[in-house]
Amino acid sequence: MAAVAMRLPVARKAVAPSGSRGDEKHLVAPGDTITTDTGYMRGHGTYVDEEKLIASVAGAVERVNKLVCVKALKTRYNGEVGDIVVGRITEVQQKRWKVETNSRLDSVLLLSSMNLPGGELRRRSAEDELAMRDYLQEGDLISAEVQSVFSDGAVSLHTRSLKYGKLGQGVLVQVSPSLVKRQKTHFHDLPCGASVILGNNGFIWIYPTTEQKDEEAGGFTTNLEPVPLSDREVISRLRNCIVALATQKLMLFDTSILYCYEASLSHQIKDILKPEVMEEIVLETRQRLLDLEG
Amino acid sequence: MPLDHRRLQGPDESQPPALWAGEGSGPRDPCALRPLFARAGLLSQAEGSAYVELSGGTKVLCAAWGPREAAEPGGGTAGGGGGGGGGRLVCEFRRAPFSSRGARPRPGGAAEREAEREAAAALREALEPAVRLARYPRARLAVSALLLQDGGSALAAAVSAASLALADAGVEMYDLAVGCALCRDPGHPSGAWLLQPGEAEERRAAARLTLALLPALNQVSAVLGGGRGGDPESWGEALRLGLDGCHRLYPVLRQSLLRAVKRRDAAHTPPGS
Amino acid sequence: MAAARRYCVPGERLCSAAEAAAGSGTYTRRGAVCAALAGCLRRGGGAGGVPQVAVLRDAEAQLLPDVGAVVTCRVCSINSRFAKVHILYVGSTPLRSAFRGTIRREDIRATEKDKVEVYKSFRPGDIVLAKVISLGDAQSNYLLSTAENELGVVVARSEAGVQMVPISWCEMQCPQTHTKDFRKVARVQPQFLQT
Amino acid sequence: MAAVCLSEAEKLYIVHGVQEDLRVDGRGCEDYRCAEVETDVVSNTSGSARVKLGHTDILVGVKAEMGTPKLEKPDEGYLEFFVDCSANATPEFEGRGGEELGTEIANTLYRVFSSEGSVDLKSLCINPREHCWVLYVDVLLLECGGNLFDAISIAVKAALFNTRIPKVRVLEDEEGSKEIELSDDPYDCIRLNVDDVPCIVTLSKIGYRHVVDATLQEEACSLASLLIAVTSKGALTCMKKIGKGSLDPESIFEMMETGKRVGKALHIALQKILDEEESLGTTRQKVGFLG
Amino acid sequence: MAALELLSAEGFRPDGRRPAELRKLRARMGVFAQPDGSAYIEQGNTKALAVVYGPHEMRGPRSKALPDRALVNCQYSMATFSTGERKRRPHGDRKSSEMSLHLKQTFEAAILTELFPRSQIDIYVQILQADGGNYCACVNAATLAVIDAGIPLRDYVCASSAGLVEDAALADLSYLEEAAGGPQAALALLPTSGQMALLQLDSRLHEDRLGAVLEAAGGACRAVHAVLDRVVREHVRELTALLGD
Repeated sequence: MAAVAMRLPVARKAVAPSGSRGDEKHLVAPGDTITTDTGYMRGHGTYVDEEKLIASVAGAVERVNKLVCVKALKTRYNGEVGDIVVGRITEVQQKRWKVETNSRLDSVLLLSSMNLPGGELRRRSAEDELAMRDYLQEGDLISAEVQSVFSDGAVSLHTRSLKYGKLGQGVLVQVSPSLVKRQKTHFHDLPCGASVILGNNGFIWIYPTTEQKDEEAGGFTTNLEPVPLSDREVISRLRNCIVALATQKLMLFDTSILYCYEASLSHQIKDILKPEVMEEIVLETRQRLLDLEG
Repeated sequence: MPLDHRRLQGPDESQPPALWAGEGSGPRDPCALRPLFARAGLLSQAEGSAYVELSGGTKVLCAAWGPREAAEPGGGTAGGGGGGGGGRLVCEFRRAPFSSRGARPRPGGAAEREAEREAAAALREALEPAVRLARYPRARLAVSALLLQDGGSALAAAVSAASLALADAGVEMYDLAVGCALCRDPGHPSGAWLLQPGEAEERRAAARLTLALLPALNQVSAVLGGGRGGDPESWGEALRLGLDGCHRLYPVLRQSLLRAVKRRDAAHTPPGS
Repeated sequence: MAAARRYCVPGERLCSAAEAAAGSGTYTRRGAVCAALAGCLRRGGGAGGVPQVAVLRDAEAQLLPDVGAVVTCRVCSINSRFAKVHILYVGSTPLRSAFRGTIRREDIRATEKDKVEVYKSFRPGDIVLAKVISLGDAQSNYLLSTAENELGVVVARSEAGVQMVPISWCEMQCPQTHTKDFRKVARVQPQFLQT
Repeated sequence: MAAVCLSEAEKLYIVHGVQEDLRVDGRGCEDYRCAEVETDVVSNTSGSARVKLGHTDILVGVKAEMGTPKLEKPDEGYLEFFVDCSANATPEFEGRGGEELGTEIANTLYRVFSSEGSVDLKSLCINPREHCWVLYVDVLLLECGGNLFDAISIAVKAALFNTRIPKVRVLEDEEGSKEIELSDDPYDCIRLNVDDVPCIVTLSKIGYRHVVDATLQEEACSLASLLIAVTSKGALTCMKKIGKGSLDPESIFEMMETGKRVGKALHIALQKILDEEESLGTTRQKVGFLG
Repeated sequence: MAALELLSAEGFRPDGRRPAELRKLRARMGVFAQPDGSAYIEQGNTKALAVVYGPHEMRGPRSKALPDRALVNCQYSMATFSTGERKRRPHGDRKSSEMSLHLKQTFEAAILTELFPRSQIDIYVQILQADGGNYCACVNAATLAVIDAGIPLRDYVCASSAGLVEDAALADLSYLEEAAGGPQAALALLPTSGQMALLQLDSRLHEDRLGAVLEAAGGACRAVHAVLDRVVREHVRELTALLGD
């Protein structure tokens, strides 16, 4: 019953990019001159030197009107107001928590930007300050929304809505933020029987779908009942599918995750992470997504 | 070439012949425990102290200090995991320069320091489960063990002595930790395990094992062994033998601790009250 | 004195948890009260008539400042936001080594918190009574508060080196030079006064 | 150690999962993650191997250098272990940050190999009391994803299997002075018999059960683990409790049994892959880090 | 023993290269999953790994944070088995501390650090096999790793060494050629703008010859740039194709 699988490493196959849409894009590397036309505005991933607009990261050039940006394939999370993020508390300070969100500086959650037990309109007292660790302590996970971005790039979060707050039992997967597709909603109850929060910062939270949505006490009580085995199987399968999608660099959104989940059903959960299975199911997902687009 | 007359012209490294002679000890009962002498609370400078001696030559002196402020705030949380957890237990293990005879690494040399550090880490792992560290948030407890004479089973004796010293210092603990050592005699036909080996037996042994037990909780807090000990069944047998040994040693340690407590009490209560 | 005192060592089972509540120096495990200290056993009536068992040692040597405890400390440095102190006593028990604590500006007094100024409340060297409000976190030390009438400076020396006399809840005077200094003065309760 | 910080609820989820024999990544309690093994990856060593176990990535190089035998064992060579927890694995290891863990692992390796017969040390002797081969086994930790001990022991075994030590001859002239001559033929070399080289199986106690090959997250949920070194024949050469917690005597016996069973499976899988690689011969396309 | 002939009469070097020819250069980006960026490079038999963590919050004392730009932190380390004779320590000796400092200076010149005030960027390089040009391999690997991490760079930083043998300037020295003890230079260049990020010259060299050596090193850097650029573009193209959308 003990299973030990060992293998020799296999060299990656070069992906044949023939005819793929990657060719249409204007790809640049650091130091490349994008344009010498001075009419453009400098965006992310570019800098100006001797009146030339030069790329500073490797990626595809994006032009919005006069603004030119280069989007790197993989970076830390760049906060934008309104983003949904999942983060982990790293530090409890006076009046605020420091939150790890894979940004270049730790994000902050002010005591005043969160719902405290007992309702929206409560004044934050000195007792609340001392009891901060009772609400959220180091290691706790939260879902939150980006409230503002400071000048140095640090992000300030808020959880002033019932859908945000402390996360309970479930599994976290970390992927590159660029793999998470921006959508109207990042909270999904998937029909396969579990829910996911696709944080814009690349933190993905998979958890059992709860019956009653609106919890009292602003989500500070965590359900400590064991999650039933059937739910665990779905969550583990979803987790491995998301890992597979991220390894094979396919954008993550509800449909791609669901398609991948369905493609994986013929395999055992633990086998999904084998390289050849990952490749197979992601390829199938890719194909179905293309068919969907028509 | 000028000769160095101040030094004896001999080989750089040498060992006394006794090392190679071996002792003519007859067969002994593998289950026999060497008589153990323990006394708690014998040093006045340390907050808690204990001395453990195994007949045959192992002598360990331990001192313990109660909660002190951790050196740097937050230093303990890095390894503590889970944020503002309990206190830290700092252990030290030293061999006196005269502790052993025969081939030993140069005193204070890198090899010796390394061995001491490993023993200190083993000591910490054996004691940590016994101490209620959660009761000492943001504080540091310290134990220092000094091996005066190594006559075998030194680490096991140090574990027992250190837990006595901590209890003597008034540190809150779940239980005492009792250490016991074993080794497997290659000469013996069935390769039986010997309890509390002496130094010579330890040196000859094919395999060695040190255990620590929390007797009241019936939890094993340290297992450290290596060598050609055979299949798991044989090691299992050693484990059983060793745990039994720990249980047999426990009353001795308990008595010595009680005696120390009474002595302390008597010293503080004025006579006739 | 009762007949034989019972002594115990850590780990010893004292009684079932149903019989008595676990007092100091004990812990409960699997429905039993066990000793956590090597010391003398004492049974006594606890709160609400439930008997309580505790293990006592001669000296309460191992006390740590706990939330709610009143501590005596010495101010070692001040700045505009807080005063740093060394905790010397917990209640009336001296600590074997000083623990560091912080009194933040907003915790100095109970009213008009925004008008408090640290240097008008404490000076380095003052002996202060304070209450522990939090064990602090990774960055800070024990957080202390003097926001009660009974808490604050009890002993302070003037620039002339003479012990000053309190003249109001916020001022002290030097008996020699008659200069007045601002302090957050404690109204010392008579029961705390020992020779 | 590169520890991860988890919330209480996450830990609870992992503990309950272990109870039900379904771990977060779908494995059962006795399943290893998929491991990749490749030998002969660093060409200026006597033997080398790279092992990837999940996100744990280990590179081992073995260098044979000439030395003097130890006094107690004049007719044997010896092994020296060194573990470099490099900053590649995690920034915490920068500077001297990885040293403590490195010495802990190296000490454990010494203990694991302390059993006579795990490696035929006599074959490393060139001439007694004077010259012997010293095998420097250098472990480089490149990425850390849990279960370091097991991965390192697999890599060490693979590297020792791959080790080729040049044959030497001792020439003695009339005056009795000896000269050592290295064989000219690079293919004329000694290989080590690794049949008795043990592998480490770490069993982490999570809740009431124990798991093998714990991930970093699972390690964060475990208070105590038992580390067992098992040879392919099922003999134990080392046993060690690690971690802050304590273990039930009964569970130790169970863990030893599991360790033996899993260890045997581990050895079979490893030997199979080493043989398979060797059968491909020199024509095998090396993957290394470029793959 | 006759001195080893570093340049034959026909103009070949011991390993069969022409004076200006580079060793075979192969590289790959994105070797590891956990760091923000990683890369591996082989220049002949010199093999190096580089990983980048960051930009992230300062580790250790916050007071070390720079208010206007990111702190670049480098560590150069050599695997104990990387050299012909086993090394005792992977890092911490004088030479590797010096290398770490050089790397830091090189990348402070190239990374647009002013975009990330108060944060820190860690660059760790590891020599797996040493066969000359260790510093250069590390710089090249680190450049790829920084690009992989998506950290803005002014330009690639490409490094190469050059030496002088009998009036002929040799590019990209191997260990054998370095050990011969002739004058040698290591140059880190931002190829597009032609700016030098670091130039180090060992041993005595007549000033008239400096030009030739620099030219050889510069030429080699540009050749390195061509290879690295190809690796980066390949990587970007592949990933963009995979990501689709």
